[in-house]
Amino acid sequence: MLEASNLECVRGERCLFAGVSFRLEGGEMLALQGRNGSGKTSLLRMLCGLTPAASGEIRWCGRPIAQLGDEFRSELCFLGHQNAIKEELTPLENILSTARLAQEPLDEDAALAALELVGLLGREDLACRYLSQGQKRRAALARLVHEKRALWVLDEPYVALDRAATELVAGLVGAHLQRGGLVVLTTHQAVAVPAGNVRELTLGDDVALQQRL
Amino acid sequence: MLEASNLECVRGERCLFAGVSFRLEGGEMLALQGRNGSGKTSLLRMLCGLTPAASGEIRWCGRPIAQLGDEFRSELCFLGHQNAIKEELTPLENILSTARLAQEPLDEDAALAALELVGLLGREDLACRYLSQGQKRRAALARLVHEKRALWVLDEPYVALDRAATELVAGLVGAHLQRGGLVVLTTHQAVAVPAGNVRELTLGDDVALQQRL
Amino acid sequence: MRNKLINWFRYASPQTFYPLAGRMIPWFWGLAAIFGVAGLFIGFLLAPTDAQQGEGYRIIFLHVPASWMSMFIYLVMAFWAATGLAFNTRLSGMMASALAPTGALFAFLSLWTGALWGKPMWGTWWVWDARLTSELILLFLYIGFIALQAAIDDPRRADKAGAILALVGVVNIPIIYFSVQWWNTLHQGASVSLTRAPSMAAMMLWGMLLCALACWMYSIAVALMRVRVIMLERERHTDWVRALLRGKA
Amino acid sequence: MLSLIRAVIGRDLRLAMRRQADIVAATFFFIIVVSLFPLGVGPEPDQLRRLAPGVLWVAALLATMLSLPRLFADDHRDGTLEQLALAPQPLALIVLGKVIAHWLVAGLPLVVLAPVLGVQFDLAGDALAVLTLSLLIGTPALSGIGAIGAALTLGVRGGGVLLSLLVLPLYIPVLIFGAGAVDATVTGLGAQAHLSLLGALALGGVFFAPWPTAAALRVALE
Amino acid sequence: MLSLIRAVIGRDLRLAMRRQADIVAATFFFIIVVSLFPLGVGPEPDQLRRLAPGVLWVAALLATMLSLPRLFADDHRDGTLEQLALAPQPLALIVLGKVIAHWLVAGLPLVVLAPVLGVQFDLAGDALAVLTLSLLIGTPALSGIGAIGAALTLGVRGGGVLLSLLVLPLYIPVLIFGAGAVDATVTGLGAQAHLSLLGALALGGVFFAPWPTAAALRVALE
Amino acid sequence: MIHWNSLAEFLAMGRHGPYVWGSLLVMALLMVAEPMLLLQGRKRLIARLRRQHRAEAAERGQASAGDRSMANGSND
Ligand code: HEM
Ligand SMILES: Nc1ncnc2c1ncn2[C@@H]1O[C@H](COP(=O)(O)OP(=O)(O)OP(=O)(O)O)[C@@H](O)[C@H]1O
Ligand SMILES: Nc1ncnc2c1ncn2[C@@H]1O[C@H](COP(=O)(O)OP(=O)(O)OP(=O)(O)O)[C@@H](O)[C@H]1O
Ligand SMILES: [Mg+2]
Ligand SMILES: [Mg+2]
Repeated sequence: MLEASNLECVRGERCLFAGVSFRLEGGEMLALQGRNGSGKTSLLRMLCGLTPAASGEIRWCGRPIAQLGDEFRSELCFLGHQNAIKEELTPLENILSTARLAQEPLDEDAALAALELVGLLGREDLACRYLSQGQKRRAALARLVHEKRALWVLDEPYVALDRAATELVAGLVGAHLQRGGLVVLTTHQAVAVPAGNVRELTLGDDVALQQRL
Repeated sequence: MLEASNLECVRGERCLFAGVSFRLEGGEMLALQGRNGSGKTSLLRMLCGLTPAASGEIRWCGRPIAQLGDEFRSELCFLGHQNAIKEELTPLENILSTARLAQEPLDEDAALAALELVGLLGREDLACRYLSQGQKRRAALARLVHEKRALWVLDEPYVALDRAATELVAGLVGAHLQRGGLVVLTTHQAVAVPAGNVRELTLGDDVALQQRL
Repeated sequence: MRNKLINWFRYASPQTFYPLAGRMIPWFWGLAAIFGVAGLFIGFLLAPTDAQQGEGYRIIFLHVPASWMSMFIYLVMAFWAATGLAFNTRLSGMMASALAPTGALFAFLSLWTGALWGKPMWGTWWVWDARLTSELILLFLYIGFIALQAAIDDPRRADKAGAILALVGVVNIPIIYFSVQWWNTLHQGASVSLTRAPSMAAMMLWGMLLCALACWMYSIAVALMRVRVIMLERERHTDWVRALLRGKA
Repeated sequence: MLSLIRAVIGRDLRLAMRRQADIVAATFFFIIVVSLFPLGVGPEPDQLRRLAPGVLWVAALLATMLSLPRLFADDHRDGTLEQLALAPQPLALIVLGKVIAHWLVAGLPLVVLAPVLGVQFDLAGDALAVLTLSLLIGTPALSGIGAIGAALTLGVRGGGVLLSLLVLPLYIPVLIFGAGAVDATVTGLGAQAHLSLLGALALGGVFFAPWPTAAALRVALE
Repeated sequence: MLSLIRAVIGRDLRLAMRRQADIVAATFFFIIVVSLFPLGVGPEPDQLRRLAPGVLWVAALLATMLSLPRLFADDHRDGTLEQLALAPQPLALIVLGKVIAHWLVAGLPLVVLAPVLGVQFDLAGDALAVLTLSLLIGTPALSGIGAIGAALTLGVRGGGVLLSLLVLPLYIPVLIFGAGAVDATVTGLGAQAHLSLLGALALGGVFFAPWPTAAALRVALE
Repeated sequence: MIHWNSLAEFLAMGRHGPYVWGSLLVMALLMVAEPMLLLQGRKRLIARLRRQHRAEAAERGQASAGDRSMANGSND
């Protein structure tokens, strides 16, 4: 389904990586590894079509994502370093308004159920700015509970989570894989995903541009 | 040296914890544990004197920290969830200006050495906004390399770091303990500190105020 | 000395203050009504016409008490704010918050009556002279205080922030009071002073003083009412509020 | 499509309510600027009357301009903008929603307040009516044009200043026709021509601007 | 102690340089407001001359006010403010440093530009001199007083507007004395009295304000 | 004793009637309105607190009966 060929990423004077290729089918997860600054986040943003690649191509179901445009984006769920929640709104309002913007009907009961699952029941009416670091991350991850889109791209989802929440998220990812979904994920922690086929890709040392002549 | 007795923390309608007491001597580390939102960050901020406790007292060398004021603060090094680095400045400028504000002379060589240790050499002249998440955290942690103050209070220092950097920070903490320093630290990851006496304190479930009668 | 302090702190606890305030409120309302009726009777029915200003001067019976109260309430508020910062007593912050709206009301009334007085006397509603401007600033300070406290969720933080603002604003009070001496302005100077013989008819003076007393009593009564509401709100988790509300059911 | 725009407007209005600041900010600034002027300039009614259209329109322009940087900055900082850009609907529609919400929050209150403030400047009835009408037509143009600038300067070093630098030249026609309409009424010339030019600007601003804005946002996210 | 203040000033200036925006923002805003007025009001030199002190001072006030929210907000957001509050030196000194840096970045350029802009309004030589002098004395007061407001509203719901609500009343005297000084010169009355009052305000603003500001910052961090 | 000869004269206040009565009216209105609003606010607050306390009592009854940490169901 998702196929990358010969991706290259250049930042400033540096080539972070080059010649990165992989192919991911339904039910498979790609675990991106690599040192801090090796370009994992940059690669994820390329896969989403947010940043263009210096060279190489990304295809979804055989067609370049740039061509697919909205068609590709309607299959994609991205969660970055930033939580994308509004500090002024409550977790409940956040999850509802995210769903509404994504044009996916989500009723309040379903939203509350998601919040209960991530352990925010009792805080659903507290503005997110008062939440602890981990609770904010949980509020952001609550989206995944009812997320049906095929490709999940998650950038260090486990950061700031405690053990229980980490396992919960790993469980959500596993369930998605079992449904036949695709996941691309980075993390520095060793977290086992309960189901699905996990492939690893390690980004190596970056190379200063002038050394690649 | 650091002594807390019967601390209580109230946030909004909730009592996060009550009756927390401990005593920490030189060379000892307190590892705070607890679920997301159990009040670890709040406790650390109390220990620094940033937030007043609802009740209870914190003493340093036998005297309440509120009385000690600057005397206590000159022994304290705090690193929170936030990195406290300026995105516009380079890592080198950041570490130098932090030292200058703390009125601790730090020459450029020492600063560069610290940056080399945390693996930012080669990025010392790149504005921090271009750094990756983990590199930003490394830039913030570079302060610890030359930090001689007795009490370190670190809030999830390992977040966003890769394995090598995590071990490095654990090593710095260990070295500090061996010098006779004190460390209070929270983390959700299982990271072993190479030296020093580690004590654990787990914060439990919070209680809604009305249930505490 | 020590004993007194303890005593004071006893009354500084909301639990003891609440019923005490409740018992005092009717008395202050009664006094306010008596003084108010007497003052207005003297001022509007008995007092003679002013030689220069005609009947329009009767606004003085409203304007001066309102102006005095607006300044005095600010001073009291700042006093509570300072004790709150210094001794960290719960009651202080509540008192300061309870006084602010009433102070703002009087500041507004001072401006309103002043403007209505200015039109016939000076021919204009408003001039940017020192007293008028500083009184307007007083109103803004009250509003700022209220808005600042309303914007902060945690009442203890709100109290402290408000206290700092109230204390900074205190400099404005002497400026209002002495502005007529420091700058020469359209506005009238002090006509009541302890050292000089009063420069106005005794009847006017009495009317004004009675009206001022009425405003005092009114302010105390309203502030006590408000502080009781604030106490209930802030102490809603304590036993005594629970018992109180249960008892009244 | 309409439901998407509605969702965006709803979300932005709810955020504005929650912050309160935003609703009041532009409005309050408008009031301040307008009322400070008599303070600094002196209170002669004749002079004030001649100043009125200029002061009110300049104030409206500044108030709108100041609220622009936050149009996308908050969404950018907390990652929401990436989510919006990854939504499977045209980004321009989302932008249109945000522009409308911006106008409701920052523009409409100015229109409502203008007659009240105009009275302070001793303006006559027909001049007041034209002033209000000109603001009603002109402020949407300000929001629309401003959005382009806000998107172009998003995350750029020195964004705020650059934004005014980009946007102001485009605002000046609105200012001239807007203040001109009121002036024309005061001098008895009739405001028709000025108002229809304003209307053209507003249509262009609201319906054309979202496209370049969306493109600029995609560039900002790269 | 001095070295601490120097370190704070140095850091803030460096940040301002790096951002560039900050240096230019207030200044640019000042220029815009001052130059938009003739556009909105019409170009009669007599009228403009009478407007000049008011317009310039109102513009200076607004420009300063707009740069205030960022005085502590950035440091608050990225955690630097906590570090400063935990420094073993009096927080008020650090605040003093920040106030001075703010004035250098946001106030001083206005003073430098004022004569140039004053010429546009056809002001005479002595009036220009008094205008510049009044701004030189008055702008530090604006920075100092503003710092209190910025600290009180830090991290508070609706910060920006609240900030203006708190700070503006305290700015009004500065505006009145400042514009008054120029007016007095134009009308031949002598600006002495106004200027010395301004001076008193400035001294109070710069040397008294850091204490309540520091207290307010500690409250904000709780 | 009484200074006025007729009600009309009293109401006219020597042609300053609107100003004097305008002042008195607004002052009286506001000074009546303030305690009214306070009383009303107090009544609403008490009703709200009663409701809250009742809800809490009910919740506490449930909580002591068993599961209290539903809010943190996902945790260990
Ligand atoms: C909006 C306009 C006005 C404001 C803000 C204002 C404010 C004040 C204030 C604050 C005071 C109390 C200060 C003191 O006792 O010394 C006061 C007192 C007084 N005002 Fe006004 N005033 C205004 C208009 C007027 C006008 C138009 C008049 C009469 C022509 C007037 C006559 C007086 C008198 C006679 C006193 C009593 C002074 C004394 O006995 O001490 N005021 N005003
Ligand atoms: N303008 C630039 N010049 C040089 N290097 C740059 C520039 N911009 C970004 N970089 C580098 O590009 C890399 C970005 O990496 P990215 O954020 O993708 O890392 P990552 O693998 O996600 O790291 P982490 O594990 O820390 O999140 C960093 O090493 C950063 O230093
Ligand atoms: N106004 C409020 N009302 C109710 N609860 C509040 C309020 N403000 C904060 N809280 C709660 O206080 C707690 C703050 O916890 P804190 O940030 O100390 O947690 P933590 O242990 O550091 O968590 P994490 O592991 O996620 O960093 C959170 O549970 C939060 O929901
Ligand atoms: Mg990354
Ligand atoms: Mg925490």
